[in-house]
Amino acid sequence: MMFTLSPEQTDLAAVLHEFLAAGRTDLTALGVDEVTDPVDLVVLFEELGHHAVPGPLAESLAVLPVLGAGPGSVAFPPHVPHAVEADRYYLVEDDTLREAAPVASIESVDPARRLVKLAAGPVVATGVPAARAFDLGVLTCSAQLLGLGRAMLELTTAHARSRTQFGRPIGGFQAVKHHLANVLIGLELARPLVFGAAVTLSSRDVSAAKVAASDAAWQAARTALQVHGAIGYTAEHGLGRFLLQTRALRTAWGSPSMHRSRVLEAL
Amino acid sequence: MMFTLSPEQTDLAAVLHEFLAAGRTDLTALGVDEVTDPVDLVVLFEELGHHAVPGPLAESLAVLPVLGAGPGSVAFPPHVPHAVEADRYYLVEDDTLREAAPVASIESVDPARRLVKLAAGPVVATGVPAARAFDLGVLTCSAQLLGLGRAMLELTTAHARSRTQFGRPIGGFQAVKHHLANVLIGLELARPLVFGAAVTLSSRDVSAAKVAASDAAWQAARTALQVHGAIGYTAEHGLGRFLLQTRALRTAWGSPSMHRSRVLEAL
Amino acid sequence: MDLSLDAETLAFQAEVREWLAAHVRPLSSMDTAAGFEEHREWERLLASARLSVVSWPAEFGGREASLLQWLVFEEEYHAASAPGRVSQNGIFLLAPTLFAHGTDEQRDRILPSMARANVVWAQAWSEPEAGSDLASVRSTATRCDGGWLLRGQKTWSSRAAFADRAFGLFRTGPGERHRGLTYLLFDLRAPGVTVRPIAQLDGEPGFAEIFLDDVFVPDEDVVGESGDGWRVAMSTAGNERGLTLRSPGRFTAAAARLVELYRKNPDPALRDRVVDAWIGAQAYRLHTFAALSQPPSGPAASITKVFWSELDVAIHETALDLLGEAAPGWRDGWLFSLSGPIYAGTNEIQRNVIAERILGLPR
Amino acid sequence: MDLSLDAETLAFQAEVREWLAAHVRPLSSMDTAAGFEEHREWERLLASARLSVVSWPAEFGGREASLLQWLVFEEEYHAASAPGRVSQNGIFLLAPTLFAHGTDEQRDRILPSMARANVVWAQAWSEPEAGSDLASVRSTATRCDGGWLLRGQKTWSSRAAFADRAFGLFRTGPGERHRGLTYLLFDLRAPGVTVRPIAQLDGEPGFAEIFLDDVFVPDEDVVGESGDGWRVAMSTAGNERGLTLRSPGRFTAAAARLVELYRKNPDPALRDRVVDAWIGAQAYRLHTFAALSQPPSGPAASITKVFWSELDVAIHETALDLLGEAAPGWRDGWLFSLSGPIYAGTNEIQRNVIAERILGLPR
Repeated sequence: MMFTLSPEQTDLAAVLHEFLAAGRTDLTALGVDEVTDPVDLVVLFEELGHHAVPGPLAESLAVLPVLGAGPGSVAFPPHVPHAVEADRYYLVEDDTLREAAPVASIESVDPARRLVKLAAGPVVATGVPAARAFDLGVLTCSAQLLGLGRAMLELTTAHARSRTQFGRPIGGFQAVKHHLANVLIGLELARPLVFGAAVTLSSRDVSAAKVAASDAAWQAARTALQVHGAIGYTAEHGLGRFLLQTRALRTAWGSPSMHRSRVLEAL
Repeated sequence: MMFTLSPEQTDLAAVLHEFLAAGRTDLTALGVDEVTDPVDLVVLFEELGHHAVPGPLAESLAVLPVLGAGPGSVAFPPHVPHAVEADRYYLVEDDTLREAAPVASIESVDPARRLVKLAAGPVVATGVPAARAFDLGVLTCSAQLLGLGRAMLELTTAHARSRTQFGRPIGGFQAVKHHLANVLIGLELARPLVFGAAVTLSSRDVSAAKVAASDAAWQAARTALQVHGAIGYTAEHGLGRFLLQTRALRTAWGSPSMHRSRVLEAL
Repeated sequence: MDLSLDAETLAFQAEVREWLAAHVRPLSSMDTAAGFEEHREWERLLASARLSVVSWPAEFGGREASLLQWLVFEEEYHAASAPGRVSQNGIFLLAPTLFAHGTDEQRDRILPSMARANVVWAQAWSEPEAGSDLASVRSTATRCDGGWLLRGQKTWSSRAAFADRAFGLFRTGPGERHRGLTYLLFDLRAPGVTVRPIAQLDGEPGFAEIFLDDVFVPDEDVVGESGDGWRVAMSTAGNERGLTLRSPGRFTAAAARLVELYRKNPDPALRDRVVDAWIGAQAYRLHTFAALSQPPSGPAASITKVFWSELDVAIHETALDLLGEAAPGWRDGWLFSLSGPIYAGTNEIQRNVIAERILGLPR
Repeated sequence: MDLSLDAETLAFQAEVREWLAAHVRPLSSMDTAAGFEEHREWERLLASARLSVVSWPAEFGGREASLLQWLVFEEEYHAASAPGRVSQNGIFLLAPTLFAHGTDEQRDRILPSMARANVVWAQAWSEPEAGSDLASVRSTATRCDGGWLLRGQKTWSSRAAFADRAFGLFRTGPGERHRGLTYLLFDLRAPGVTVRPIAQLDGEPGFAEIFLDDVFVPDEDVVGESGDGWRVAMSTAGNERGLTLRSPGRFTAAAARLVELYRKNPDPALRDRVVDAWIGAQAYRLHTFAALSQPPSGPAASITKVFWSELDVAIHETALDLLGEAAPGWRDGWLFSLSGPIYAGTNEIQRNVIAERILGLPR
């Protein structure tokens, strides 16, 4: 029993953080496409979320590699009915992987994402590990949500320390303190579920992680907007990008309700 | 359109309040068994709740009179499977009213209430207005919850003004203020639903009132206990009586879940 | 107690319903230049049917409808999915202030053009350092010949990107905070005014910053006494928080749409949230009826502000959870709902007001 | 990362499981005189199998189990529905303080009798004017020949109605609030002590008031330095809030019972609350595993205190909503759960600690 990151994993997180904080986006330069261990993937995706990196990330870096395909984007009906916009598309039905063609574009709640309705194309492979691929999609999406939540908590804590109203920092008001304490509690308790799911990769644990990470990150988003006030509601402020991506990922790779079903079935 | 109490109804509430505040319990001396108008019943039951009067009140004063029976207690399977302890029991199945005999005693979460499992006895009447009687049970129970919630808010506001910690009244802490503000909001918005249901007596409106009054009163109870702290957790403090009766009435005359079903079916 | 509508109100309801059925059509977003003009035209069409300001006196373009009839109008309006009101800031925030504190000359000059949307008004309450803490405004109005000169910066001004005029508070006297403020009206196209639109989360400029550099305001555009602006403005703030800005019809219509959505996408785990949305809208509707019969005190508006803003978020969040990330027909309303707990006084401030001014807890 | 158990821990788990299966039987409430003695006997039986204080050194009755093994023990204990621990205040609050701040003499004298429940300890933290604000205790200890004389009143003392001894803070010096306090042990049957049991909501005396009238305490019963009591007590408070008092096993067992209850009384509208209870318990369990591998800082205990206390309420509320007002097998646990957000520092205080000491928000 050793439920903590290895020094190598801690280093990976630090390197990623520095890289993304510098505004770089050429992830392949870092060799992240070679990350396959589920715990390493969680470390990677938490940092991707922490910087609200857009794009079909779970799809390209976690799901398609397991299926022997990619990069690109992939749909898994019924729980992932549409793919995120990309250069190349795939479709998984039962244990069959097919190429797919975009037939229509669909708005997401996050304007930085676009969804694409697919038409099935030629079969690429049969007997693919579809269940494992799906669970990796759910897991990495959960890790992203965790990182998004942490970023919004950091943004909001900093804002609450510096923004003054009624002659003092708003972070001195007990209501603001308690809002932010609740966000921290949610994230702190979601985090071990996400890493635990990376260790077991059971559908029960992966779904539990997704439920908790979605709720904690969305609570972080709501609180962030409320504490920021009108400034957080503007397109030019950084918060919006995090908030909108969080809302999209909350129901991506299966809704909270579907994941709660999966947990209950497995108990 | 005149959605406010008449002067006579306001007077009735005041008289009841004075009577119950004086510790009197002989309700028949006040002639309350002659109250039949649903709005008047809501006025009466809100005051009964406001003083946490125990006993099979909805049963004796609202439900059985409509069925041409009582006083006593009554079960309405499946939503009211057991009767509250009384001297005399009835049972309603479909449109048939029967006498009933107690066969077992069952604990309630409220030690001041006891439930009784009944065995069906001889038929008293057929073709009784069972649906209306049930709805009156739900309605008056909702009104009681409203009164209980109001009483707990009053108790707690008074406590928060007088109890001092860290050198000032605890009601000066923003967390306590916001807890109590939320309680007031819940009760203020549940109240018109209860009176509205008395006017229409539709099953949709009665169920909506029960859901809102149950949630608002239980929120009042949880907040009351939290703000009182340990003193509220003692048997000798007045709060417990209100809190326990609220928890019992929350699921009496149909659970919140069952009432939400009824609302949805009626939409 | 009686919840039935009288014959006159029923007739009015029928008229409104019929008119809306014949005239409502979808418009572009009012936060675009073209959409703003479409909405102005819609206001004019409403005015032509004497439906733009039903509760006002006839001389200003209204039909002296009772508050009950106004509520009925709003229910019909939202049930018909009629367009958002581009004149909302003027009609629901400025007009009540003019009725209470304006002069006859001001009412005659301002209200008819507002009712016909010839002049569309923006609010100019907040400043960069005065958000929740409105009393800390720093913009000034300095006495000059025949009027005042405005200097300073306003922000989060709804509609200001395309509107014609604005109203706000300015510091005119020596006092601190609530003292020495004056309620003034000014032209958004006057010399010295610079309007910088601010894009919202949806990318559209729903509000703007206003920079004021010696902008002249004639004496006739002071509302109430100079120096008495805080008191004058607070009567408006009550309106914004309370009944007028968010009529129950808006939420009963949204809840009904949510129930419909649930029937098409049933998920038993979300059933309670759908039902609670409907119950909440109904509660707010009946609460408003009760307020008509027995007008509540000022701070009671804080109770409804918290309630409707959280109800609105709950309705839209539930819709998004039912639909997933592609939420056609709900996204704009959802984004707008998120601003409800913030604007018109954050819900944190409202809860303080409720606790201190209604429950009597210490400040 | 690795969540598997080593062979030694698996063997220990098997031993505990087997022993509990053979010995657990239901007891009367420990808040009755008879039930208290039954629970004392149960502690002795546990001690005879060296299971009453598994993590302690062997010389005091333990078996030097690792923290992981202690957690495994607790999981088995709760899964077996074994009796509540009447010695809990001593084992989980006083003992860690003695390990950190006591003398060898105190440990030798106090711990073995605690492990065998020959002496059952009550806590005596709160006073009528010192609840959440523990630093405002007024009870005093005055120097006398060979020791101290206690005067004052303690309240909400868990187990004090039937326990043997108690520990608490007393004012011994001139300082204000956190200064001048001393951590003292005293005999609940000593001359000058009056214990008045207080009935809880369930009617049973789960706690008591303690009146102290010149109660003699010898010098050997001062823990740590005199005047240093606040610091000494705070190490205990951390234990109470954090891991030791509420082991995850308690919640994983309760959540498992809730899932079972749901299967017998399925109501799809309550499904999410049932699943969330299970997820919450699992989160707390894994969070504790993470804490074993990388011990968290002091104020982090406030995070878990808020979490487990609200989880416990949620589990029991859901059970009551599933069962209705007759809730056999859940009522006592439900009532107890309601005290969780209050005792060991209210959740409001804990949230202040989290915001100020972890997030660095201003006081």
